[in-house]
Amino acid sequence: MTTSPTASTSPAPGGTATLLGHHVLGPELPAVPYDHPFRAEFRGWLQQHPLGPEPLEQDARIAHRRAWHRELAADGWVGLHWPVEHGGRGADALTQFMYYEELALAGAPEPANTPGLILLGPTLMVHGTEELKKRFLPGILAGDEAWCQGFSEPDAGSDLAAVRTRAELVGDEWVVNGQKIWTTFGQYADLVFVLCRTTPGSERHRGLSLLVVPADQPGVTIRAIKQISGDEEFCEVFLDDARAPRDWVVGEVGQGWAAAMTLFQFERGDQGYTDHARMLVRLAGVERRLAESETAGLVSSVRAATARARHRDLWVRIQGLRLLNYRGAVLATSGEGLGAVGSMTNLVWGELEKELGAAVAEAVGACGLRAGRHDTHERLHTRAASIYSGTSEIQRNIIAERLLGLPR
Amino acid sequence: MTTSPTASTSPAPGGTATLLGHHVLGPELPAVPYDHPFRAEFRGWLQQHPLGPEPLEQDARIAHRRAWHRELAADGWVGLHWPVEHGGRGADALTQFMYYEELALAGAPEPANTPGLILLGPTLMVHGTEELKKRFLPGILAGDEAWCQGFSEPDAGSDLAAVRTRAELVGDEWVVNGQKIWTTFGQYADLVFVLCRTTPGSERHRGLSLLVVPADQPGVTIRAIKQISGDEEFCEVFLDDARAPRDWVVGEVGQGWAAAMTLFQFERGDQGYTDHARMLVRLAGVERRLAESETAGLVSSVRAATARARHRDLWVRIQGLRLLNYRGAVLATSGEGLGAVGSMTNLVWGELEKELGAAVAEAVGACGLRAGRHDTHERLHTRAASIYSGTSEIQRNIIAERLLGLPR
Amino acid sequence: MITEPASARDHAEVSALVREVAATTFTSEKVRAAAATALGFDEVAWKQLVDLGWPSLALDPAIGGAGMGTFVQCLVHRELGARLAPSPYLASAGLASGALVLLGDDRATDLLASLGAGTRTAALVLGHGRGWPTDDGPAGLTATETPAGWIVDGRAELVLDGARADVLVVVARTADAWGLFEVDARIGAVSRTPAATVDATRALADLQLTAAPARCLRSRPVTTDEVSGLVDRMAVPLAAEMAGAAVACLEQTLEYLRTRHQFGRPIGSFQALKHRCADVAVALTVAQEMVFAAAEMVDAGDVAGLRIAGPLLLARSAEVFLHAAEEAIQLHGGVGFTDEVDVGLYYKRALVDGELLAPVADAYARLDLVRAEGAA
Amino acid sequence: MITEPASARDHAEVSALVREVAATTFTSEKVRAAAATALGFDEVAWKQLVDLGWPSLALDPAIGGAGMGTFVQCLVHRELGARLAPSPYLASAGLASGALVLLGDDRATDLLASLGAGTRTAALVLGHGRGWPTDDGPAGLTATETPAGWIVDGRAELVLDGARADVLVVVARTADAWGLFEVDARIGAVSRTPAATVDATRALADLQLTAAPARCLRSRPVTTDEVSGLVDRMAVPLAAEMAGAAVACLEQTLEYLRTRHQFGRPIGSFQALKHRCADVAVALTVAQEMVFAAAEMVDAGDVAGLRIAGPLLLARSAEVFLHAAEEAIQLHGGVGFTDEVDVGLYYKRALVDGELLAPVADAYARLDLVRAEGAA
Repeated sequence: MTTSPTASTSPAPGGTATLLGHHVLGPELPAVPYDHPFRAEFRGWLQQHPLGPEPLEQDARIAHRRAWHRELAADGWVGLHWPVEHGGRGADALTQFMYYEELALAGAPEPANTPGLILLGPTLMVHGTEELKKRFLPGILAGDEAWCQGFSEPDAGSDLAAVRTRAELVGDEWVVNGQKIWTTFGQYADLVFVLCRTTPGSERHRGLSLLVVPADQPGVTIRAIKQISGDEEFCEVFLDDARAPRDWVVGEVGQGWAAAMTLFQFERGDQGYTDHARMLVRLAGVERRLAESETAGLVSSVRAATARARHRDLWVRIQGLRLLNYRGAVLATSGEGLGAVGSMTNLVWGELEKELGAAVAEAVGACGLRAGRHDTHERLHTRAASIYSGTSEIQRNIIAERLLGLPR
Repeated sequence: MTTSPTASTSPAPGGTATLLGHHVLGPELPAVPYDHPFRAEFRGWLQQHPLGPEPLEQDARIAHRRAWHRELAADGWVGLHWPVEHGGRGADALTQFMYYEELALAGAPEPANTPGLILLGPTLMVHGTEELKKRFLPGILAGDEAWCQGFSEPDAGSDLAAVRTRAELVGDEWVVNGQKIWTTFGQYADLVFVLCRTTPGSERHRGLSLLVVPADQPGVTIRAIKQISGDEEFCEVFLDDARAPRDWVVGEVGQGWAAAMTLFQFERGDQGYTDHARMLVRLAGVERRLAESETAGLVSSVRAATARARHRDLWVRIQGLRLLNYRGAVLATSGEGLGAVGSMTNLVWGELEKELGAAVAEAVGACGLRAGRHDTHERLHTRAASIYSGTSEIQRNIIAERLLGLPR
Repeated sequence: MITEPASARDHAEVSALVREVAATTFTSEKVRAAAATALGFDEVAWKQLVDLGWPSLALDPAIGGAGMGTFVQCLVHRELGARLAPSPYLASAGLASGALVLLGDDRATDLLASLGAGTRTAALVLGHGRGWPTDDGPAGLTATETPAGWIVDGRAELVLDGARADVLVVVARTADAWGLFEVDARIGAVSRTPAATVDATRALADLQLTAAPARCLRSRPVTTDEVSGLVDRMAVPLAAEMAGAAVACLEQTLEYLRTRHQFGRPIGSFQALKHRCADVAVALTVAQEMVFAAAEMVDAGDVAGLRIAGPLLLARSAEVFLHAAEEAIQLHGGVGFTDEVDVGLYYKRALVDGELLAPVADAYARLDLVRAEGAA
Repeated sequence: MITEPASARDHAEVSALVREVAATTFTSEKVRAAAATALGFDEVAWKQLVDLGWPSLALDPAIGGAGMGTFVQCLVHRELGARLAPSPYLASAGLASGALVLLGDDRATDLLASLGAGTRTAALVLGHGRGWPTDDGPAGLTATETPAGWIVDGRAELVLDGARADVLVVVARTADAWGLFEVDARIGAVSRTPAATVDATRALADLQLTAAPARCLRSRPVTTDEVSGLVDRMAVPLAAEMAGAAVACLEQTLEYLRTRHQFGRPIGSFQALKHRCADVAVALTVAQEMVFAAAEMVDAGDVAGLRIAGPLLLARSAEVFLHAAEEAIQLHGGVGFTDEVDVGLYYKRALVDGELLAPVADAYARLDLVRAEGAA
């Protein structure tokens, strides 16, 4: 088998990590300069905490990410945007922006447990009781309790308000019945946050509640869905008389839609900060690998030229995403929401992600067909990007109707 | 002003014409071989009938085309597909296909009066009375009477069945009132064929008739619409108590929709034969001009390389159109209709035409901005291609619903 | 229904029969099961194709063929492609037999007859690698004449059916040109390593030949132009499989769009999705016409036409198939990227088929070259 | 409403004021009328902009400017672009003044002050032609020092406002580098031929200078790198106009889609059209952010950032503008390609703006070059 370098840019653990230079990110942006003290501080820490290449096998990959989460958390490098009272640093969105850029330049994965860290935690801070905050926030930050999301349902698809899972109060417990789908890494979760109907007979956005349901109980069955990449990143969650304590409701009973909307705001407001940087790092790797492939005769010079034009196009579009993310961070810092710009970043990201995944595999020519390689895997894996966090079609609908005011 | 060759490939009249070689068309197709006797015969005639470059100014351009129509007609080279009894040669669709290819290779325009030759004439043969055929067919063939089409209306747009123009029988005459739009070269026409409502109160496809209305009368006002190219290719036709003889109805009174549908079949079945060849000839010209521009320093080598990749893409897509046209001709020869393939050729043609128009102007760099040039004009002119013969959007609807069976 | 190639109209009956057989022989369940076996194909199904005489459809009746030409055989390729059939058919009846017909002389007749009869299967190994050869380009496989006969040395990667074929039909570089050889695939001099790729329905392998005894299948040397002609010729059945797969992909998507409801309507009634399907349909209608026009050229012996049509249809079929598969995943939404529906299998097949003979960029470069020659 | 650049939020009031003035000063009727005059601009409207102090918005208060920076000036460019304003503003206040600020020394102060005050207008003439200069590339304009002072010779084509400006600000090749010069545009040594193009709202001209007396505006020579930096810098106001025009194009299209009915519905309710508008909106939102990020770089003196941002935003703005205009024509249907609506004017403006400084392909080539330097 012809070998070619695998996708990881991380050095082996032990020594000092090599961090990519800021030029990989593109031109400097005024509010997040490359000589910002925060960057220097975090880079210093990252340099001292090298990490090995990410395994290809999923369980090992998740374990790798959780270990990294704990390593970051041990020195207070997780949940920087969380308020100090909840263990964070109260960092603003611009700091968060730099944080993710530096993580990417170090070739490091994001902290594991993003559903808890990015979504449920901040939502709890807005809508949760003091008891729930005390109970759950520390475990999220430390990486001790993993969370997953129970929103989508099989027959609802992109229509979130068509929730049919129901919960009924029986004594001191909610008894939950229904089925969820597209639950990211459900099989590794300790807790599920479930959007369900608590007012019998209610319709659409009314009568819903956001419950916290422990995953490890007889009433919860989690079945992984095999993807075309071989990964099992998404799960079906079957709730058959699953139990949740009466008080484990995020927000008021019956006001679950409001809590869910808060949560979605966080989804669009945070993950966006990291993706362009990770993409730029990956693209730099692709460009390097293509040159190697051309030298090694794995791709013809014509094919390499075609690929280069495509890489340039990708770079340009990622710069656009970077500016959208940057403006999002600036807006967030001044306390404003993203509005429909969230749908824009989501759309741009999803389409780019697929093309970048394809570019990764194509940079090694026919070798990108061979199973068991990071590049081969990445191409298949990224096919889901324009679907799972709201399809590109839904994002275009939202942009057209909410932002552009076109009639439904 | 920097000069660069203008778009015409035609020699000055007088000597012998230079015809482009068949290789410009792409690979040979079995039923229309390059050594077919018909091609040789027509090429022989074309070689002896050189024609000067087409003028840019519209009136002169139309005069040029009418003269060419008459020159062709004088030797029986117009309306080959018409039956012998009506002055044609009874040629099949494959001969027609070769006819248009050879015309294109000679750099010659199509015969003028296509609305009569391609649309109304053949429709008359199907639906017309003997009297109408005798009255109108000879003038169409000879190019003595020019026709135009009165179908679309201002508020109907792509929805043809929403016709509101009405005609009422008063004595021995139809009195027609209403307004038509997008009438190609209406200002040069002697006769208009008008789809109008002859059954008062009828709706949609019912109660329509196809009338022949003389253009030169007080009740007919034809106003040209200025296009972004400066051309006035389309007109509004105002019918205010316009008169038409009682018998000038194509098909039965009240059966105008059937006649119109027959006419549309001819539109898709014939014009398609010519367009790929003309495009391939234009593209060959673009490729040559780009090389000259690069040598002259009008475009950078990088820009030329980008343009070449685009030209290749266009060539590939025109080959696709050629095959669709070819198959259409084969089907027609065996007496079958095109069905939804007509919408495909129309869609492919319209999109290609725009891009080819842009490529023509861009091949001379910034010179393609200057007014009064064929290339500049062509870019602006072709913007209408994906709109005026049924928008690309309508074609996609038709393909999706009729061919692919997707629900309305 | 999606447009059939108009060119195939005269063969509507054959086409319908082939479709029916393929649809029952290669159901999704059977295809997945067969692809998971060691050799990656369904022996019973293969016997059935042999019994139907499909491997010899295009061959001369003099050697037991049906004499129906490449055009009809491409109807079979199209339907096998549509079902992602894990079968020796493309490698043996399409590529290897095609090579023997095109380049072999009477020494090749026996082998050709046995491939047609299905008593043996073959893989075609192109010594110049993927794409079109050049006079001075590298060659992975070289043939040397020794007192004991010809031997072939070298390495070839990702060869279709390389590990499961009985015979290798090898195009190898000789001292002054190229030669066409038969190598027994089961001997020790041939090391065969199955290459696991994203697409289990195509059985690829890496081959290493070390002084492998070879039988020369044509007395005259093969010129570089002739090897190029072989690549053009090989593009036709491969493209037929890609076109068929692309159509199947769209059909499955249309079926999903017609039946899946969301927001109270079948999602196929949403105009944006309709328009995207229309664009795919147009592209694959054209690609199908290109394939069958080229099949007509093969049957007419029109080598000049194929020089252009070969790279053209290879590139377009690969692009159209990949696009159809990508759109199929996207338009299926959530289930589209799971293994529970088949569209992902088509996507992976598109990736492999797109590399098998030549990648799209190389095919277009070849087209540019040939067109420039024609214009000169 | 279409997203404003988030970066412009702090200047919402200025932005609103500018928009209001532009909308009343440059209505469709006025624009068409002014473009049809001999010099192709509306003198009264220009006086009004001068009275508002817009030509000196970005200039130093020491020479009578408002000191508000290029960022704020780009808000003006954006709105003038949105209205297709036939105005000396881009050439004089954007390009020529920008060149004087960037490359001139105190010799340039008087001229700069008069351009800011609107007592004179200028055109910028780049002696290397379009695109970015190279050390060994051709130069259409050369400057020679004679005992009587500098003279400039040569030819420049399609110069914005070349025929109507009072002064030419010329970058010309000298014996060893480049120089920045002022040439009186009205003298006999300067032959000016208005160049009719597809877009009458931009006044272009071909210039021939024959031993034209010139005043040197900077004592030190100008390096090729500095001329490149000038091109980067010029890209910002031009791109601001393109971005503004693209937004206006989309807004007119949205208005049409909301009000025009067909098949019993507003055509804007058809999903395929919605999705296409969404794609345009995303692209131009990004382009706008690029423009204003670059304007921030100009104000911060970030030359390194502009080396990348300049070609990037020039290419993207041109692509986005052209795409928005093409879609506007298409989505307007029949009226879209007539002169009765304005979208055709935007299309023609897009063609001209896309060539003015550098064509897209050349801008991307420059970007590749600069990125490769950065990675090395």
